[in-house]
Amino acid sequence: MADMKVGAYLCQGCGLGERLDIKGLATVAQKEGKAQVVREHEFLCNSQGVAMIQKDVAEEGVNRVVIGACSRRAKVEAFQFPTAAVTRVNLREQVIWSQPDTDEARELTQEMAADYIRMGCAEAKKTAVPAINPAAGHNKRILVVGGGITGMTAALEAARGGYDVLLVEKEAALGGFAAKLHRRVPFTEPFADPQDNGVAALAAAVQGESRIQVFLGATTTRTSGAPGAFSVDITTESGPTVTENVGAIVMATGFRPYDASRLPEFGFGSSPLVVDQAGLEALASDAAAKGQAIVRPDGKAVKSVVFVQCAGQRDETGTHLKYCSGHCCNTSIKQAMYFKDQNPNVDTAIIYTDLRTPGNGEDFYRSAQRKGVTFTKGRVAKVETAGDGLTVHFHDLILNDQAATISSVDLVVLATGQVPNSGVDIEAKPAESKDGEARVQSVSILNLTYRQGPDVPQLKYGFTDSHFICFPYETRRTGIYTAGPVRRPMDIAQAVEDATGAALKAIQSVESAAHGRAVHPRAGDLSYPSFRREGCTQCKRCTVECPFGAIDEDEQRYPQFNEGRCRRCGTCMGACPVRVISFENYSIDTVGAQIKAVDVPDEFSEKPRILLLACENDAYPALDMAGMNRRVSSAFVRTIPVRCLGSVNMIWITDALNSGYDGVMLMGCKHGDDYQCHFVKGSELASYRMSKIDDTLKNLNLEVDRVRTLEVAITDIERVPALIDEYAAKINEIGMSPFKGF
Amino acid sequence: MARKEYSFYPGCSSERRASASNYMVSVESMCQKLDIKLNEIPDWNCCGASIGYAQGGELPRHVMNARNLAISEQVNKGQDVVATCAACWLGAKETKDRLAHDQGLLAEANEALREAGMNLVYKGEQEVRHMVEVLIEDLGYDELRKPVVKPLEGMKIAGYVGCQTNRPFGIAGESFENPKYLDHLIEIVGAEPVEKYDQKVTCCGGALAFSEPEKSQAQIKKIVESAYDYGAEMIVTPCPVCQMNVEIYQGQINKRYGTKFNMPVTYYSQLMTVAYGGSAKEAGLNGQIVRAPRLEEIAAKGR
Amino acid sequence: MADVVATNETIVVVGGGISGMTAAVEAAETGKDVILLERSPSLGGRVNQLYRYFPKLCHPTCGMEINLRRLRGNPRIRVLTLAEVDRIQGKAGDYKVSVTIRPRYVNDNCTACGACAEAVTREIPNPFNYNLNKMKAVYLPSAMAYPQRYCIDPSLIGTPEAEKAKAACPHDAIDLGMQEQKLTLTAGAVVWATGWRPYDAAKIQPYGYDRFANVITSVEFERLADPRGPTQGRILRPSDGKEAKNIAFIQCAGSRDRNHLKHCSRICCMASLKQTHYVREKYGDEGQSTIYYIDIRAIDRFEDFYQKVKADPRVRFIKSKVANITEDKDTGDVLLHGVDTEGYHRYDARHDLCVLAVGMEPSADIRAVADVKVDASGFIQAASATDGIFGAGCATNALDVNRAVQSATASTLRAVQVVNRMAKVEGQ
Amino acid sequence: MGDLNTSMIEKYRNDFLKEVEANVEEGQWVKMCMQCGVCSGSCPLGPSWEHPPQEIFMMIRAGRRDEVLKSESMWMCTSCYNCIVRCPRELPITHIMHGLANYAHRLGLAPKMNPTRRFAKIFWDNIAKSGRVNELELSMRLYFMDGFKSGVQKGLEMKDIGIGMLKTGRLNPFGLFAHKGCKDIKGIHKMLKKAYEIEDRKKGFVA
Repeated sequence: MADMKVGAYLCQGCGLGERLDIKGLATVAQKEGKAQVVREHEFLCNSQGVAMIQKDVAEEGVNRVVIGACSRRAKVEAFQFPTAAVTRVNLREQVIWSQPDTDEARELTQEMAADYIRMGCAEAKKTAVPAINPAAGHNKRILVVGGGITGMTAALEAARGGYDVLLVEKEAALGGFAAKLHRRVPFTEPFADPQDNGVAALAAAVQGESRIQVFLGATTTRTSGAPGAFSVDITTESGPTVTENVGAIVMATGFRPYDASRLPEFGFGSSPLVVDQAGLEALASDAAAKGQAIVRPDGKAVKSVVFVQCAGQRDETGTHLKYCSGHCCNTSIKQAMYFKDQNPNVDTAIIYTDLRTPGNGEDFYRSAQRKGVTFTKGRVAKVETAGDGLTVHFHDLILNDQAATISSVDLVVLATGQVPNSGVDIEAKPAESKDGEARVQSVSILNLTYRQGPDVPQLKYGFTDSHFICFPYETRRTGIYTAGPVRRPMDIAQAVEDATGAALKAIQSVESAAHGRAVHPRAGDLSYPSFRREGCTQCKRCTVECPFGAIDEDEQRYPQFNEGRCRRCGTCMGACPVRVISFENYSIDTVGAQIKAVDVPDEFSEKPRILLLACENDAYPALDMAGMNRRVSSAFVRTIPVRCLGSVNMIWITDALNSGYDGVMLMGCKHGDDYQCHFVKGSELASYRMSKIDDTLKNLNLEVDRVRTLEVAITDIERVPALIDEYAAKINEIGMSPFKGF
Repeated sequence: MARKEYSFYPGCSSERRASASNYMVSVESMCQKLDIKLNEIPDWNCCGASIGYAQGGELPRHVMNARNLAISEQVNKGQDVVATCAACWLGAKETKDRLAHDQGLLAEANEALREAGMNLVYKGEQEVRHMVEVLIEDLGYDELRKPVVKPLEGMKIAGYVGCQTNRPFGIAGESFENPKYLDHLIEIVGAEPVEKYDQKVTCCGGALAFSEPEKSQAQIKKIVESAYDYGAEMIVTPCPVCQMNVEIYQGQINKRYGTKFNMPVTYYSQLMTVAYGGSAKEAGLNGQIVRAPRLEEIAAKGR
Repeated sequence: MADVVATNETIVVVGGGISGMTAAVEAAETGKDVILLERSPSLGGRVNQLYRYFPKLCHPTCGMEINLRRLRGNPRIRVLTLAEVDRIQGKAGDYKVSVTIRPRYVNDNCTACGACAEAVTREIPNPFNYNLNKMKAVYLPSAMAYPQRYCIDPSLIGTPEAEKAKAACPHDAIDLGMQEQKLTLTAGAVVWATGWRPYDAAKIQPYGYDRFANVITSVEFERLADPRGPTQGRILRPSDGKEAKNIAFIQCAGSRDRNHLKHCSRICCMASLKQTHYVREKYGDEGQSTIYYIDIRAIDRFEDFYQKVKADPRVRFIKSKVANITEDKDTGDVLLHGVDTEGYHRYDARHDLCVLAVGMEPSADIRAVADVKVDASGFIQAASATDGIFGAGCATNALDVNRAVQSATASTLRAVQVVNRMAKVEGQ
Repeated sequence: MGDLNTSMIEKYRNDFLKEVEANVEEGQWVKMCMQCGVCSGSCPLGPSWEHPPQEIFMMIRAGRRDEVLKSESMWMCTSCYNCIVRCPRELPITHIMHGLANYAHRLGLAPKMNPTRRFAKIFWDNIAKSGRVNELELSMRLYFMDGFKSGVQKGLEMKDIGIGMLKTGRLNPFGLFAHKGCKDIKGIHKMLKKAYEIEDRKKGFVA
């Protein structure tokens, strides 16, 4: 690395010049910060200001740029210098805007600014422009697992984008579940009649696409590697196992219907006249093949059909599926139309509790009513064989008739739900197998060689959905995207959309991998973790705790980083007890140096120092916005943004306390079921680690209040400063740290 | 030559010495002032009213209206049919509507019409409109304002629209829940409308006035009471059924509920006639069972 | 804007809400050049005006921060605000997009220091809060606003106040002479993500939104619950500022109704279920929510959320489309009239406040600028193979945020396919 | 009429919905109801309905033929049209209620003593006779429909109103014999006769 040259640039705009003694800060940068170049500017973010810095970078060889101005969240476009590592010192939002504009306050405000300059310079000296990951994978082929509507769509759309695709289907033919449908629910206007299931056309398009190579009767028996460099064994029944290299994977393994034999009360199993929706599709397809009307399994004509919605779904007792599968109302409507379109005199009744036909499904619902399908809001209690047919007993909720019945029914169709084919639940806790069949499944789909398990982690009920509302494709296995009903219950229309989106993410992943770039949420980040092998004690915390399963273990049981899978959260760095893991621009030292750089006054000064480690995604923006609202908070706090609370290493806390800080605050995102941590487990791990810190504090003879971990949200613009003041008051109450001046 | 000419369907209640004869009188005066010519449909018959359904059924009810419209098409060529009675307007409009959308029904209606002689054929050529539509749409509020010579200053009046002039067809551009045209008319004749009057479109239960008086009178009570609550001294309406019910049962309601109602209920046409300088007689004010003294005063002024 | 570079490998994204931002960053992170056009002065769209998301009850600004960071740091994305599309001509791989850019009267020098706003006194209705309160006529649209630049309302131009603002700016960032600009962009593909608007509640006359102060819409309720909102997050009713503890939620306000929107707007059930949480959050057991519904449409995993809310003793469910609302003129309370159809029970229910779960309709009619097929509700229909203009998010259907993002991501690939084809053509 | 009823029962083998669709004015709309209940809530006489419209639609689908046709409920309709303008499915509810009442009346199932049914009959007979309403005759027949005694009593109750109407020239004292009605009353009678024939044929009320 070329020798380091730090340039510190201090802005006088936005009132900084009036509120602070910039000259004084310049001296701090020079004397204490050891910045070789120090310049002031009345308006740093304008073109002249930026040009000034560019000139230094180009001509003076400045390769560490310290910007003493506004928040790292402001003027981002202006302060980009590709060849230099940039450190932003937030003198505006979190100094002058969060301190009172009074003469009394001037001194403390200046001290605050000076500390931040010291911290900035210290960080700059420890950081570097990340070099591109040498292990970046360049394979751009995309593997699609599953040849149903979702898989075929993903394959076709990726191919049309110009990418080669391998499509693996376990059955002997493409089509998946949809191929078994007689017709499908319409998804174009007028949303009035069942449509062709579309599988044949799609399969033909797939087979006709030169960029797609199809493996039938095949499964993925081993998957290793990382985005841009996956290695996959594809095993074909009665065929050889081939090993293929791909850049990204779309998992589209679909669903299977919930096992209706778990519903004896509805007569499934005991009467052949009771079928599930799949069973009805089969009857309809046979009939169509024979060119006849749909008949009962015993061949007799059908005069009356009853559809039972939410059969084994939306179950509050915990016996069956708790969720709603979304498509079933429209599917039953479609199936009722099979009969009505053949013969309007067939009675078809749909018994529902909430009819769920969102969007234009409402047109489909109306169309069914127009065709004479009867809708009854009720709860089915029992289906009994009576004479030659069936009797359906239900509670009519509108007429409030507990003992309502429909008799001499020829067919009862149970709308059972979707159960995802998501492979092994690598996080299954033996205790909870409540949500019906969903969890009970053990055959792996991807057979990942990952340390953390062979399949993609599941979110709930066995679905591999993302937990994020804004980021539906975020799986916890980088470069592997799931789509279709395996991700979330969905109908064909949504599955097509979902497949197309997943294909884009897969393409994006191979493009990013090829450039050594991180994907969401630190998209574009070129840094990657490296570790000092000799220092490692093989404690495995990093391999176990990485939220993205990026770290495996090699033969000698050392951690093996797969940079391509890394999301750059630093959780491994936070976990490491021997501190051997670091990123070029984010490490134990970049933060540690800042902590040490702060000038800690002696215990008689009555000027405590509080370290605030704030999650850069939510807590830090909240602090900025509090500043924008000119919300004042304690001048004794020194804030350091961290990538994720999960990256906080215990050493930072102990260092701070040892060097005389009076308190340490950690602000991270909500964890638990509705966690908001962008790195899934970071804030949870942090709070777990911090729950252990009390002993450490006791060993140091310190009060437990010297460290406080808090959950905050980005909207806590009022609350965050309040929490700070509260804590400052608390520190004031318990008094200064005994460790000052050692 | 009048500036506007219409084929006129007065309806049973508007006949001489019938329950809405006073309405008729005021409409004639009003139209005269506005230079509107009404050509009565010769030998028109009852519209069957809504209540006709039970005995009359579907086709006979429509045929009754088809007859009036067919005669109009034959005699008053090229003119819109105008009705002053809500029920007549609705009955005729409903028939036009149904026959326009049901070719089968149209054929059946004409089959029956043939029996009525005068080689009547219903074609559906003419629009069916309410007098209020004519005033608002063909003349417009500005025109209606011009002839005002005696603004009804200081009068606070509740505009009661009721049902059938309002639903299901209503006046174009007006809401079913809060029509504003009566308030506009009240304001035009110089009085103050009760804009927040919350019984504007409450049903007076007219259909049950005879058969289940206690039910309809409960409705009427709400309508009159609210007018008092908002400080109105008069209720005005475009519908003869509403007018009659809301006016004539006040005595019985007072007996039933111990109220002291004595609220005049007039027609928009009466207000306009007076505001246009017409006499109490021309305005049919002598037809009020509950007299409207303030209106009579104003009408008497300067005579 | 002469410096806007666009080629037929550029993707133009119209609309800077969650769908448009998603399309822009996803395309850029796939290596494509993007121009993002937004009609208002800043990005974020409707989600930015929501207090929380269902079902996690997390905050939209949280994801917004991530998206903004992805966008700010990405040199492939060019953002144009106050920009509206007048016309799109051409064919897939070769479009000319004509755009009008309204003046902001503030240039890139702006550092958002706020000196200009302090200098002026005139106030205008605050659209960010659905005009429930006022703001300075010189304003930063919201705390999260990107671009982080102030904006001067045209009504201020030509007044002494405008001059005051200009004089107050230390950075020479105010240009009162700024003019409307026209420009034409070249594009290979267009992603149309103009989103939705709430159905005009005044049209639902039986509910008296235009007559009764205490009948409000679900989007307005979001602002009342939001600490950034006009009441700093206190749920106070408009008529008298009294705490609204007994709140009615009316579902299908405009949706599933042949007199209004014939489609189901999909999100409203979940939105109201979510909003009952706001009532509990603020008032605990003193709060009372009542949901009047036809069918509760809590699809797939959302069912959990419905079950949770159902378990709350302070939330009642009544299966009924409310017939009409009247106002108690003495108290300002609203009275809901109707019939609970589960077993026929009549009610005349008194509430402090009534929230109409208003439906979604497309916020812009694309047919005015391009030849694109829409359905009867005005939503853009799926593109054919030859098209290069792709609908995304709520411009294509009534969608929740999650599905809007899904749709935007899918449309991004469709656009990428077109520009990649062009790249090949160029290559040869 | 009873036999007409039984023949209908046979004809529609207990499929009441089909029967309604075939024989009741606008009956084909019944199946389109989505049970939102806005009609039931909108009726000004709501509380007087034993079974509100939306419930009646459900009862029809559930085949509760007698309960529906013998119900007093439809007879509560005041033709205010609130239900029609608010129905999200655009059902012509008012007309369906009228149609059901008329059908029940034709089958002889409608409650004999229901006052509105009797009023409606008297009213129609009154207009059918002369082509126009004869208000005096109409009211007289109404007063005396339960016999002379109660008629006199009702007459007395209504005395003030009657006098008021007379005084104000809104009631014709000689209406009983001097009421003119339509000139071509013969034509009207023939026309109505024909209309009945057609309707009865169409609805299978006559072989």
